[in-house]
Amino acid sequence: MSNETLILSVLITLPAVFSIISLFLPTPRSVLLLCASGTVLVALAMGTLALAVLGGSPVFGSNGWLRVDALSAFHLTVLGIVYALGALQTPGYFRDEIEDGSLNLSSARRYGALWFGSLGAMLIVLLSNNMGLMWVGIEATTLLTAFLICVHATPGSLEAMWKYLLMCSVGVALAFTGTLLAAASTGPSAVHGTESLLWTSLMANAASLDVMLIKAGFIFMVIGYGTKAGLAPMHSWLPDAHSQAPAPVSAVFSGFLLNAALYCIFRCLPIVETATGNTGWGRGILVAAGLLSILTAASFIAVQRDIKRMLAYSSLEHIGIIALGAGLGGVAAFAAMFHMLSHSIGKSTAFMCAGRLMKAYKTNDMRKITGTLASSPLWGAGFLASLLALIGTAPFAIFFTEFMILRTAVNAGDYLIATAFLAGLSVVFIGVMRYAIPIAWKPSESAPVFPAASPLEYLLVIVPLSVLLALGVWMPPFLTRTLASAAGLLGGTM
Amino acid sequence: MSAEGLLLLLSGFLLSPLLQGVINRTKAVFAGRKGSPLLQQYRDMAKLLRKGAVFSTTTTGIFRIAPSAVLVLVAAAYTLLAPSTVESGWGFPGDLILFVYCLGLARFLTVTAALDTGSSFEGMGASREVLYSALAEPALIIGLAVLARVSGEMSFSGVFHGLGDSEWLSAGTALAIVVVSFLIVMLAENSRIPFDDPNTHLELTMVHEVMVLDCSGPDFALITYGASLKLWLFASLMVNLAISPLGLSGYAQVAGFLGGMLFAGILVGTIESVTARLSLLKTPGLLTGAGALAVLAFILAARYLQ
Amino acid sequence: MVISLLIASLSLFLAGSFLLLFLPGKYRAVRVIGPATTLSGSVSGIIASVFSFISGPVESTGFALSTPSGSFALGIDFLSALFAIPVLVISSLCAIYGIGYLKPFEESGKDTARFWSFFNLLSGSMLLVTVSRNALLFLLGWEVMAVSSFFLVMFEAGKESVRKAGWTYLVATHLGTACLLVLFSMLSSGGSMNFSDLALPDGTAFGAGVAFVLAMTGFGAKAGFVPLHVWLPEAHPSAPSNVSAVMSGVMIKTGIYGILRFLLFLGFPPAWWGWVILLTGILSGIAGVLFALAQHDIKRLLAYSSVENIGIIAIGLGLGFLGVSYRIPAMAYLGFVGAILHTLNHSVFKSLLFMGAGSVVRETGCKQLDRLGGLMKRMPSTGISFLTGSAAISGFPPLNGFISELIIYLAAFSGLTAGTGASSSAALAGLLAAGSLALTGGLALACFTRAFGIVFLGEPRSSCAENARETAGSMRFSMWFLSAACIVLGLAGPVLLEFLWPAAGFLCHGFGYYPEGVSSPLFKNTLEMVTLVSASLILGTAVLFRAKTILLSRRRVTAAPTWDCGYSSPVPSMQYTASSFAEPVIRLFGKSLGTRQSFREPGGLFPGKSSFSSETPDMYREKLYRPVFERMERLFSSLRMIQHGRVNLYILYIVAALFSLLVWKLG
Amino acid sequence: MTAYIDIILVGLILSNFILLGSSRLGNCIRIAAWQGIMVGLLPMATAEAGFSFRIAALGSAVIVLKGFVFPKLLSRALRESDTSREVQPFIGYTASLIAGVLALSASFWLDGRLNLPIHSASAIVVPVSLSLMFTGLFLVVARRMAITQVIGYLVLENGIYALGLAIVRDLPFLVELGVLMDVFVAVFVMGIAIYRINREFDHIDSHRLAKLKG
Repeated sequence: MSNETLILSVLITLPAVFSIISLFLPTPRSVLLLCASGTVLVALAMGTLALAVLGGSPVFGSNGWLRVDALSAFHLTVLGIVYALGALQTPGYFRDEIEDGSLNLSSARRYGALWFGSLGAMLIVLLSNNMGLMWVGIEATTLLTAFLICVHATPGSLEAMWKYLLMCSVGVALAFTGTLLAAASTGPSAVHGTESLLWTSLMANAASLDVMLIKAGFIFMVIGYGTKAGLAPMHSWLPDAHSQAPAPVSAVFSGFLLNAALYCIFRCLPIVETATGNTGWGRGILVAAGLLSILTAASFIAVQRDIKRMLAYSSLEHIGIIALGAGLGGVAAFAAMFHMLSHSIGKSTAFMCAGRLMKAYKTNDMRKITGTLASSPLWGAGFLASLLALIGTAPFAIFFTEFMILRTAVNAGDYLIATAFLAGLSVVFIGVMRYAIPIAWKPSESAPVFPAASPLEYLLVIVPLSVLLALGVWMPPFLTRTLASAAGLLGGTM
Repeated sequence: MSAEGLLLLLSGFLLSPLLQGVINRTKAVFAGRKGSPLLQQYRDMAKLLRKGAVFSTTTTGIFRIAPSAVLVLVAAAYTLLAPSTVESGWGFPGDLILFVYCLGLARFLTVTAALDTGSSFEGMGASREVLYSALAEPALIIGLAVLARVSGEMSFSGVFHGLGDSEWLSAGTALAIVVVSFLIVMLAENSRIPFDDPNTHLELTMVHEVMVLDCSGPDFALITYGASLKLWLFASLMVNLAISPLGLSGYAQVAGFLGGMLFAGILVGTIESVTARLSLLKTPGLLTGAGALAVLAFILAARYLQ
Repeated sequence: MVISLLIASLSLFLAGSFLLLFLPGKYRAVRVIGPATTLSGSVSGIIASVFSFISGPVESTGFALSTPSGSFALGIDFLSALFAIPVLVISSLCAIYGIGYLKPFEESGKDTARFWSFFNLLSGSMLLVTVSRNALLFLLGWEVMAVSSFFLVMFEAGKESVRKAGWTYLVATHLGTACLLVLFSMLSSGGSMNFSDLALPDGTAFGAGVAFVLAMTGFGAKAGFVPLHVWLPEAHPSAPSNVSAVMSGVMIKTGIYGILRFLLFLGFPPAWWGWVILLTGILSGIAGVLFALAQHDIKRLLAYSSVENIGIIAIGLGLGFLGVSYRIPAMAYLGFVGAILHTLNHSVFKSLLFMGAGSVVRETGCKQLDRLGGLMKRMPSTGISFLTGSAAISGFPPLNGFISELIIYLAAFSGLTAGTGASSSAALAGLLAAGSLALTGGLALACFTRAFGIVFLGEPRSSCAENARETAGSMRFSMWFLSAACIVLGLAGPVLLEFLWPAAGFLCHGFGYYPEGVSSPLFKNTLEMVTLVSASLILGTAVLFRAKTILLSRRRVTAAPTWDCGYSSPVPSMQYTASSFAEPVIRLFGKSLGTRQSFREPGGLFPGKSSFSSETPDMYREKLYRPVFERMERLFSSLRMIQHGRVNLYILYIVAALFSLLVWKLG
Repeated sequence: MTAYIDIILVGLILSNFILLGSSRLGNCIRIAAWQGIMVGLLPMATAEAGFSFRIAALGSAVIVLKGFVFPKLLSRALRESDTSREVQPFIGYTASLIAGVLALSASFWLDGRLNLPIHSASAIVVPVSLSLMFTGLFLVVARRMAITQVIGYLVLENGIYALGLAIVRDLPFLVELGVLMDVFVAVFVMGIAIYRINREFDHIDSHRLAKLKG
């Protein structure tokens, strides 16, 4: 058994182990510390695996049920980054809550267990070569994250959890139907038994699948997983859940939960495309969903008052952009991957800073959070910079990814798509800056108190943002290769 | 430069105060008065040159330099124009524009000097002056543009030598209209009736005179001289254009020109006697009319060359 | 050699601004490092540009950017150098000016380090814009330029007005960039984004037309063409004055550069392009100067006058394009030369004027014309510089403004006198250009006699003007420098024409127009004569003035209060005010300006208090943009209803989406 | 065998209509239980390869869960939360019935489009299962009470389960996975009973869980 396969099995087990451990730790603090250290450890493991895969060929595990190729390796990297960022900020974020006892031992333990649980579930999604297993992973993430939302059982968080659960369970049910149909579509082909659930065999026999069934299956999966990914019009749970969850959880939600669901759709895209003879049948759906998400997000951001809801809608927008890029294919698919990476980094930072601001100002209302640059150079500047990065200001990377997607649309002659895309982006830009300017500069009436930030927290703000800046201008070759090969699996090129 | 050219040039410098005299005499005749002698202007200037000066404590160096500079600028503009009718090589392409802008700078300095005194009356005059200039300048430029269009040249000499019988035959109406708009511009630029009454004594209604209320002695002499030279200059622009169809040359041209100037003086005098001064609110309309006339002339002339 | 100098200059700017971020509050260090960075960066950049004149165009393909088909390709040709040099010179002068200008802020404990950091970033990015040879790199520079200038505008963001201005600016510049994104996408359909490979996919006239409109909108928003100018009168007054000087003086010119540079990729220009540019120019020129005339805030006034001058530049460009389309060599060449030269000149005197306004604001602490006055005696250097600038911007000999306007006039008259082909359209263009230039000039005279006269002449209208003192040395230095430049450039007409002629040739050939008989500059003689006349004007004035002084020296010269027509005790508040000075013009054009006047007339036998006030908000902002934005906001607010909290409805959305997809894709 | 299947299928459809039409929560719970039992019986009826232990285990598991455990939990939750026993529909009962009919026809249409490979004795099993799904979705959308939504979800799930049985050839594994969805149901009941949404909001009227909007 090669050492990649070893890492693979370690990866699957590690989070489970940690989550059990965290149920037996003595103090809340220790749980949170375990969260930080353990997550970083897992992230490192994921990184090594990803590197190994990107260096060589796909890795298989447990008789073909687990498989890591470029696409999943890239998503693994993003997952690692997001969870590491989220976990590292956790101790700092909950520090005062531990002090004032609002985060007691039991809820801390639950938090730790769920944290690692969700991490493990997402790993299952990314590592599985079996559509059924992938679906199980998604269901598991739904359940586990649902309880992460209401670490503090307030009416708001309960309502958010309820909506999240109900909508996503319907979605997951539909996704399951889709998987059924996909499995059934192997009828005419040579695949049989458990084989017909393996992505590899589906991909291999894509040409000989029952077109009608795979189409129907894809539609059900887009709707089902799309609900989880927060594609409009299935997105409605997203702002509620984000606004109620603790900042690190929201960061993970926006940073990766959505991407994980999107990943499932991406997995099926090449299959259905090959089955339908590469006529862009499936891509069309993605493009439509993406555009709808962007426009919806834009119209809500323009009149948003709640800081975290605004960030949530911005996630909706970016998921839409990623879907649009993947749907357009070609350079846009590369851009979509690049965009996913940049968005995850930027959004985690934004949520971290927003969380601190909200704690200090004791409100979510952006009209009451003002003068942050003066009141807290670190969190204020960090928030402003991450917002600028997210709405696509050069030289942050997102500006260029959006440009690439636009360019693909224009060169393909889809001027309508290009216009709608551009309009959405502009509305978002205007809507966000309208609040960002007072948030940053308007002299504040209240006198917010910020706990002294640790050096680690400085790093957590500065490093991701500088990485985004640097990525806008220069990208290390291996990253370019990674993105290219990941996009290649979506039928993308450079 | 040929003798005729020199003659034309000097005529202005020497005779321009006389033009004022002619105008005043005409008005006197209309009014049935005996009127001041024709050379009154010369006497006034001589008297002023002999006097000392009073400077307002508010003023700065600008106020002291302005009169000299204004006179120099008007003189320069006049030099560009005067000999061009007889000297075919005089001037250079585009001297029309330099001509206009020299006068513009003169106005700029007059206005600035007026504001330098800080008196509200002079400010009043200044604000009217700039309004008139803003409207008169386009009219003048468009008129010149018509001439350039018809003659196919863009220098005074080119224009005046280019306007022969054939041009007048084909584009006569246009040119005639230009003459009229130049007349209006002249009245406005020299703040004559109906735009302003040079010998009113009510500061509230004055334009040019009120701007120089605080000037005295030699400065005022320079200003009066500059004013009459400016009047002469605009009149000669109009006259040169008006007599161009006669196709004169050499001394005949000079004679014709002087005759024309005399006629112009009488014309102005007549206008001032028979028309009342317009209210300040109405004058912009008249100037805009001049611009409109020039545009009309262009539209007529545009057919030319087709 | 040249390229490495460019890279050196860019990296100097970048390194400096990065370093400065870490020195908040260390004023002594910042005061040195900030300007030093700008100067060093500019010097190497200027050397590079000058070398490029000798060595001819150079180009390099640098390393690849993170984005596919983007590369760090730098290069410099005549056009780039012509825009790069003013950028660097003005930036360094404004940096020197800034040393003195920022003193009060330092005393009030403001973070000038951030200011200097962004200032250097702005200068560097402007240089990058002019010398980049890859569309993506250009975009990078373009956006950094926008963002850094935005942060500079927000320098005094404690004020509500400044924040509003910053927002307007950001929105405007972003929408402009949006157009550019599409334009560049169209041009780069081939894949590569290096300038050498940019071209339209198919030579259809329609595609070219779309591209042209996009370029005009995208770059026009930066340049400030009416009606895209609305950000300009907001942002420039709000920024610190040396930033306003940079923005008004050189930053908005990058828009002009962009138009010239990118229209070159669109092939031979049809006549309607020229007409669009010309009419835009005429509209901008007249509207700009009228709005300027109606302002009460000196910096707003200057900002609007920038709109006017951009209009004049556009008139020149329009004539140039029409000259190309109608194949009239003189018109084409003179139009382009005039436009470029006016760009150059405007950057000189507009930054001079903003510096003057800046020192007035710094010393008196107020921007309202009607509270100033009598500053000529109190701050003579500023006053004389401002006077020079005002005369220059009104386009009078012997100053530089006249030269460029004269050349544009010559282009117009060449159109007028063109005897062949489409001459009547060319003549119409010439007439419109000449007429509107004259009107603009006349109004500019009104505007700047008002600005200078009310601020610097007469008696102080308030205590703040009363106690004004002359400004800091560094500021005086920059102003003197630029005033001298106004005169020198004004006398150097023939040289400039000679020098800029190849640029016009470059453009004409770029558009695929190779006219005959323009190898040597036309109308050189004219400009020589102009220089001669200007010189003799100065001389003559000097002589006459001297003579007069000698004459007076033997006479009794007395000083007395201004003659007040018999009124017993005049007070400063009785002076003519800016509002009253502009009133006749405003009354004439007020309708088209949307000026609001509130007038309480004195009445009764014993009149009590009476008041008059007039304000002129930007009509385009009020009538054009505000309604659109308000309507959009209403629309979005009503859209929120689709998400009113009921989970049943949300699930209905899911079901609906499922069914519509099934019907759409399987039906 | 076919006879049994058809009986079961018809029973399923009928149960659908009763659910749509009934106004009492208690009834709904009971009907849902019956439906669960019938669905549980399906595999035994449809199995081509006759009766195997695996199928039996699956079927009985389903019957136990859906027929007995969930109904108990639900009715306990109902008892604890002393709210009205009314269903309180957004959409009236008659309209709901019409919608049920439409759903049925829609599923026949879809079946026609898809022409799925049938591995079971009856031809109408696919449309019936589809109609179950649609009815379930309809109930989730059109009913106020959290409990009714859970019931709706149960119906949706029954439909999916039946569909799986119908179309997935020799792949019980996937169908078994489907049972995992029941975990959600359990969670919902927890959500209602343990997390006491009713206590936080003093009602389990999910449409008034609508503080978060926009």
